Amino acid sequence: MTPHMLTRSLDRGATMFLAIVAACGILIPLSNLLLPAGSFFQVPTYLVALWGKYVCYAILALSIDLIWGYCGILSLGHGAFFALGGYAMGMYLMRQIGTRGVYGNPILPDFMVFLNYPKLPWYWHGFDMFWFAALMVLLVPGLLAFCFGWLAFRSRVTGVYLSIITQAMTYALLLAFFRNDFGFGGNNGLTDFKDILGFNVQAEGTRAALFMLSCLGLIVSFLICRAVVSSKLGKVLIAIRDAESRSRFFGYRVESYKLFVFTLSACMAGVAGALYVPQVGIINPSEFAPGNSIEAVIWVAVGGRGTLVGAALGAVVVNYAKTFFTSGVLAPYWLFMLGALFILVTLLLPKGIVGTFNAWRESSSEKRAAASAAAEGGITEPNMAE
Amino acid sequence: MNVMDTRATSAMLYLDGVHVSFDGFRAINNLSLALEPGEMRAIIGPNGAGKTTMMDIITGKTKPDVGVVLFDGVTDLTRLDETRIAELGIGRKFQKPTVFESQTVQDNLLLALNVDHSVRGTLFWRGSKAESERIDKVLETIRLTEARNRLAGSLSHGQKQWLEIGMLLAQDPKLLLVDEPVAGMTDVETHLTAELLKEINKTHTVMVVEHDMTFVRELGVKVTCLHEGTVLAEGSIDQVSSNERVIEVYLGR
Amino acid sequence: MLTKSTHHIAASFSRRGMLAATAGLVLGLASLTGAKAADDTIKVGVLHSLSGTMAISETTLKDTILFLIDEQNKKGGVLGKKLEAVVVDPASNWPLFAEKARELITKDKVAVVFGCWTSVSRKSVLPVFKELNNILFYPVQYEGEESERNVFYTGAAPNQQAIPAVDYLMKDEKVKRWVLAGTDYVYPRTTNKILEAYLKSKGVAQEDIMINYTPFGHSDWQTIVADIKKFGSAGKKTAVVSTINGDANVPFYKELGNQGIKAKDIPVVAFSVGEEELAGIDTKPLLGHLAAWNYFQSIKSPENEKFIKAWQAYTKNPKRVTNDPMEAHVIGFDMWVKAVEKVKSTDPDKVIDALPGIEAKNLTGGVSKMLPNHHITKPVFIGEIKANGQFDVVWKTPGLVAGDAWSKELEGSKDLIGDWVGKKCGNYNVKANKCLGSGS
Amino acid sequence: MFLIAFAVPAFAGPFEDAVAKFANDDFSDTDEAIGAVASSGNKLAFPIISALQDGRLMADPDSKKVYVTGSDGKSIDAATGEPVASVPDSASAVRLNNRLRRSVDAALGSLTLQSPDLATRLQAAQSVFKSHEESALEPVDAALAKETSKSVKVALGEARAAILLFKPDATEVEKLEAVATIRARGDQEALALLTGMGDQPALVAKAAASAIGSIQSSLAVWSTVQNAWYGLSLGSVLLLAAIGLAITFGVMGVINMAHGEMVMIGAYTTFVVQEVIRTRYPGLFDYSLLIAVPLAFLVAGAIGVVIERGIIRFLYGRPLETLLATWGLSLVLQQEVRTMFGPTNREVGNPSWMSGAFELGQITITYNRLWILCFTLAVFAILLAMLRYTALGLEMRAVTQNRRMAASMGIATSRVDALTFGLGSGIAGIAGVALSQIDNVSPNLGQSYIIDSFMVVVFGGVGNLWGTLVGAFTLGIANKFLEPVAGAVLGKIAILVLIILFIQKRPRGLFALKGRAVEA
Repeated sequence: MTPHMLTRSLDRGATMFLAIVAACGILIPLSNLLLPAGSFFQVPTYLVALWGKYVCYAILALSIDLIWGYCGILSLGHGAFFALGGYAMGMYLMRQIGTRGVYGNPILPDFMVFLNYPKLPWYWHGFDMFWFAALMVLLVPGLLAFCFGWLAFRSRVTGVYLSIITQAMTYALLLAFFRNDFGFGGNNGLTDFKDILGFNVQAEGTRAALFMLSCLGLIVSFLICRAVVSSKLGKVLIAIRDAESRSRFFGYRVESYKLFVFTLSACMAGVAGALYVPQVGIINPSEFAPGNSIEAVIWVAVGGRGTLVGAALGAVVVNYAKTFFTSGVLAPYWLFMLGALFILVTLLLPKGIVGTFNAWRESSSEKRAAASAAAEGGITEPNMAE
Repeated sequence: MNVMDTRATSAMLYLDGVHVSFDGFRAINNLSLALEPGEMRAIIGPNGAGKTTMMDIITGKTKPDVGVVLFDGVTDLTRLDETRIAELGIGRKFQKPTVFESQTVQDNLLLALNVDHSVRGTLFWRGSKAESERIDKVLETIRLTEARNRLAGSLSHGQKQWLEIGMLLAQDPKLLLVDEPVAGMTDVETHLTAELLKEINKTHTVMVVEHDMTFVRELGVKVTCLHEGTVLAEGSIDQVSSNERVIEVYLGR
Repeated sequence: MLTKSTHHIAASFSRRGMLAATAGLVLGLASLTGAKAADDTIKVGVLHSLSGTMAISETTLKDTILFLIDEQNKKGGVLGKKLEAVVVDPASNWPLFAEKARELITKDKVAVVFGCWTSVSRKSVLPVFKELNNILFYPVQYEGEESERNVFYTGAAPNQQAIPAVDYLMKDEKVKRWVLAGTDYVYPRTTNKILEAYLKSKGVAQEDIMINYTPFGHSDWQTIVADIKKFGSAGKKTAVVSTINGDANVPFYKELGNQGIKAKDIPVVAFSVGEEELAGIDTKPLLGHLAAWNYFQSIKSPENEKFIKAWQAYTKNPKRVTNDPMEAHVIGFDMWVKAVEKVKSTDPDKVIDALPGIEAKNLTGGVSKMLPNHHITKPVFIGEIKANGQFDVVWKTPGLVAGDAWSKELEGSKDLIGDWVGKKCGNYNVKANKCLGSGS
Repeated sequence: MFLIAFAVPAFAGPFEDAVAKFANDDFSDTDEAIGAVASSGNKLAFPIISALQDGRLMADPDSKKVYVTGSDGKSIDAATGEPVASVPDSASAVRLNNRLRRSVDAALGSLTLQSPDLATRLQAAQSVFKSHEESALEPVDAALAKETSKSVKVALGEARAAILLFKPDATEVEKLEAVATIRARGDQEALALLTGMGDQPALVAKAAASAIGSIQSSLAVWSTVQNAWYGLSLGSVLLLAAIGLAITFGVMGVINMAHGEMVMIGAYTTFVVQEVIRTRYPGLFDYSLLIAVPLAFLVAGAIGVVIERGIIRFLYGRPLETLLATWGLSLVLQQEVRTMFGPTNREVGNPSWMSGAFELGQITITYNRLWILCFTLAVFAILLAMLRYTALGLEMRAVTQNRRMAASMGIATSRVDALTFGLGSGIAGIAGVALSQIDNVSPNLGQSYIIDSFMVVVFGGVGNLWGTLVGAFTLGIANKFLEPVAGAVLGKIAILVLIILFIQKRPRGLFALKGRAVEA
């Protein structure tokens, strides 16, 4: 098997993936808006919202795969970055409600009125401006990840220890956001949004637009991840994943690499959260629950750790299964299925769906591989020659 | 900051009175030795003599409790971490061959090249003619040109040893620390490895840790025998192997 | 960076394949919508968690609705059609609640939804019900401060539970000093705010009120119980008003019992502890502690005895207990059926308009009425915990209490009323004579 | 017979009228009745009131007749004392509420001050102290005169003092003595009494104030002791939950996310055991836990072995995959229990020797916490001993230190793995038995402990049982000293943040192994 084949096959997958995402991003909203309701090809609004949610999860999965699949950092607290991004967006949406809240208070969100806050807490200022909120969506998760990573990686906290303290981080945030004194609406979180950039969040058009945006977000973050992993930095990341101290002895500052990719992935998670909130219409502390983060990791495992397409695919597959199993006669048993899925995948498909698929097609095309290998020469740098 | 004002010694590597102990157990005990620039030194000694720990100290993986470790006569290595030391030009080959198994042979070498190792540098890296030539040359030297596109993990044990040495060449350090390069090699491979090391020694200072006496003999260089973390004997292979204590603790009768 | 390979690929594999793939995907999506509402049945959505942390409370309510539908169908259904339950599991996951609500309404085309327990789940589905204009019956006592056109609140508002309980303690137990202990979420927060204001209006001094919040599922109560003990030893009669949430109650009461806090020294009156919760505790040490509800299983009334018998038969479990939120569902379900039969249609708009004014027998021998603010009238009972895990009613309101959507005690809401009949507004400010926000 | 009893007209006297009031089923009437009956001096007073206390006083609303049903099932007419054949069906037990229970206690107190049984006398004195009603003064003095037992004398003295404090016409001297007596008692109830007494003559007020001061300061000291104790007991719970993990995770390196569910299974085993005992052999109830412990160990242990054989052994060397698989497993186990036992809490009773509390100085120590602490330490000691001295323990350490070497020395490594994991799970099961005594037994039980357990193990240092011990108690005590200051929620957050920061300083926990072995 040659890297050339490898990247080729990956690239075909990648392009195919991008094409499909793009197509969905266009076709689904169009069919939802243009086709008459009830016609067979018309995608009802609730499915648009639903798939919009999946797409956001896919972005989250990508961000996790970037650090886990390529750098071996298993974060069990990535839900925290997702949620923080979501809260930043949620705060913007809350400020947009203005006088339409039940108490008609122009400044204070409803929960502040009935917990009689005298005035808006300082950290809520600025969120009435979209650009500011958008900035925070990237900044807050990024900053937290940077500080956390700077501490953890510099003091060489690795493997299980890192996973556990990331879990501690998200758990601490969970408790903090539960507190009503914290000023983020406590357990109820932020909800009952009215409009975003002047468009009604519940209007079909807005939903369609949000869905398109999410797809765009997925495409962009996918391209970013591709760019990172297929650069030399990507090779270094894999080197760190496979033999950390070896790469140290070659003079690579492992901690800076980890810090870079960890922060990048946190920002991506934040974006995912920001796209997620207006579509599901609520953000609350349960998003910080360690369980959620673990589940997200499992999407990646199911789809195929170390394959970007796999990560995204896994997110969609698992969540679709969840949607499917949690209604109708199967409802009482869906946890069995979900649990079983996790066990079986780790046991039988350690490479995940896509990973296994790649392995299969590679082995099947071993011969052609060898042939082209002979033809190959020089440093193989996929996608580098432009 | 960690560069001394005057050059304390002419030696490329200079250890003096080094002590290390892991919860009570004294791994290194008042160890002193010096490597002159361009020299190749073979280190022998029974298991637990502290050979690998010594390398850990030189490469900054382990910090000594007390003692001086000078590189190039000026730099105090005990204050630096692995990365910095590697950047200074000390390369290390592990006891158990450690290569990046899931990447191709040439990518392994690519990663080893001593070019810009910063995050930005690697992120915006572009391949260059010079680099690919260096890699081709190393591939020649370690006889892996054919296997350049194979995954390092799929190489044979001996090939991995060579690949790792090749990576050191690509890294092009001033000082090479080579830990048991011929462990598990066939006689032919062993012979070739010896040749390879001699070749390397023409341009680099080398420290080899090895059990295989025939190999050490073949290298034909100054030998240091460690025992219980301290130098037992030093000199030509013949002197050392005829030393009473050495025979007693290591070679056996 | 990808461009080269992209071109190369775009050339390499056929456009058709790609289109086919996506078309297939869209097709797959569309086919998801396949489920059509059968015309011979009326679908009723059941939106209660069957897994996760809330399953402990909500599963019973799911069974209740299934039981009620079963009974109704025995009577021939509604408008000559059989009722058909559509059960989904939002898995104690709040965003999933919204998703499932959407699914029930758009995909399964349900006529009404009975569901939710926590306030956050209600808040999460609220926009969905408004957008898709359907009906939600919410059966749990809650913090109030809400009156939505599409939601009918059959549980107690604060003035139907908290305030009468405090009145009882003041009058009968001569309580002078108060501990307001709750789990840190919106229901306890709001309730305690209301109570604090109420107590002060009754001349209770600030230093005689201690407020304490704990996280969900708090299990180590040693310190807090000791604090309560200390607070209680200031020479004034002290009582604890507990808004502690379900799961944390068992360790709390166990600690109370073990540290020997007897009801006759420091009584605890709880708003979230019913027969279901007590089923998990050895109640002997708790004898005499109180709970305030609108229904107790132990209440002697023909309706109640009939209901309990039928329920235990349905669940094939002679020990199966009943509780207040179940009664709320019983009332709500009955009211919905009556409203539907009144307007001869399940069209949400018609039913929503028909519901206010509808009366339904509650299980405690009274007749509850749906009010214009979408809350109902209920009696309030104070029950003492008995050794057998049941309650002994020691006090009840003379008549039925009308549920206030908006608390008179809170600064923000004292001038607000909900009136969906006259004003067509959920948060009408009587001072300013206008409907606030987007409430209408 | 009944007819006769009915025929005889109860001639109306104050006592009879009072008794009749019981039949009104009105709390305030009942209250008056209690007062009147207690002060009547009638020999029936005690039987009536004690009957009222334990719900044996039956009243017939129609005939307004009241009956005392003896514990032997025989009944008498409360007004006359005439035995009656049977109590009419229309009669029902006279109901009480908390206010009435207090009056009953007060009444019984003054009635039983001279009872032959010492414990009863002591209790009587206590309840008089609580109620300190003036009417009880003479009985107390009378009792004091006769009393021989020292402890009861003290109690009576305190009761007397309490009464005097609130007796308007008591002399200043009496009151000063009283204050002194109460001050000597020095507990929270004493404090309550002193702070509760209304306006007093200057001297008394002054004495009271200083008494209050001294009591408060001594209580303040005690409260730190109390915190320390709470910390220990919380620590023991954490330790108990974490010990099993210290084996599976610490020694084997298996991240077992289903650990919490093992604890839960232990708790449910206890529930089942108690159910069987309740239905079959009620006499054994106090031994239920002793029976449950080994069973829980076996059940959870067996399940552990199955898990290891069925799933984990395929995942050695892939800790993160193990994490995911066991997480899935935990979901399945939770839902399984939910379907088997239902989603609601299950009642697990405290055996008599585990309920209640005793006073140590001025702190309350609850028996269940105390026992759990002892139990935890015992489990820890046994575990340590077996790892050190038994063959299995030796093999375990061998396998975990150098699997290949162990195998080549003829140790059946796979068997050892299974047993080790079984041991860890079994201990988790035992933990479940103990936790069922303080927490609720529900399918979610495990979830609430899993994160804390991991924190403890990581904080203490993986692979070191002593680390787990120290870690658990450190966290427990830290938590309990933070809680009064920061509140429960902030306290927990603070602890988590501290752990995160601590891991930066000591990336391998408190007691990390050093040397090449670890770093390689």
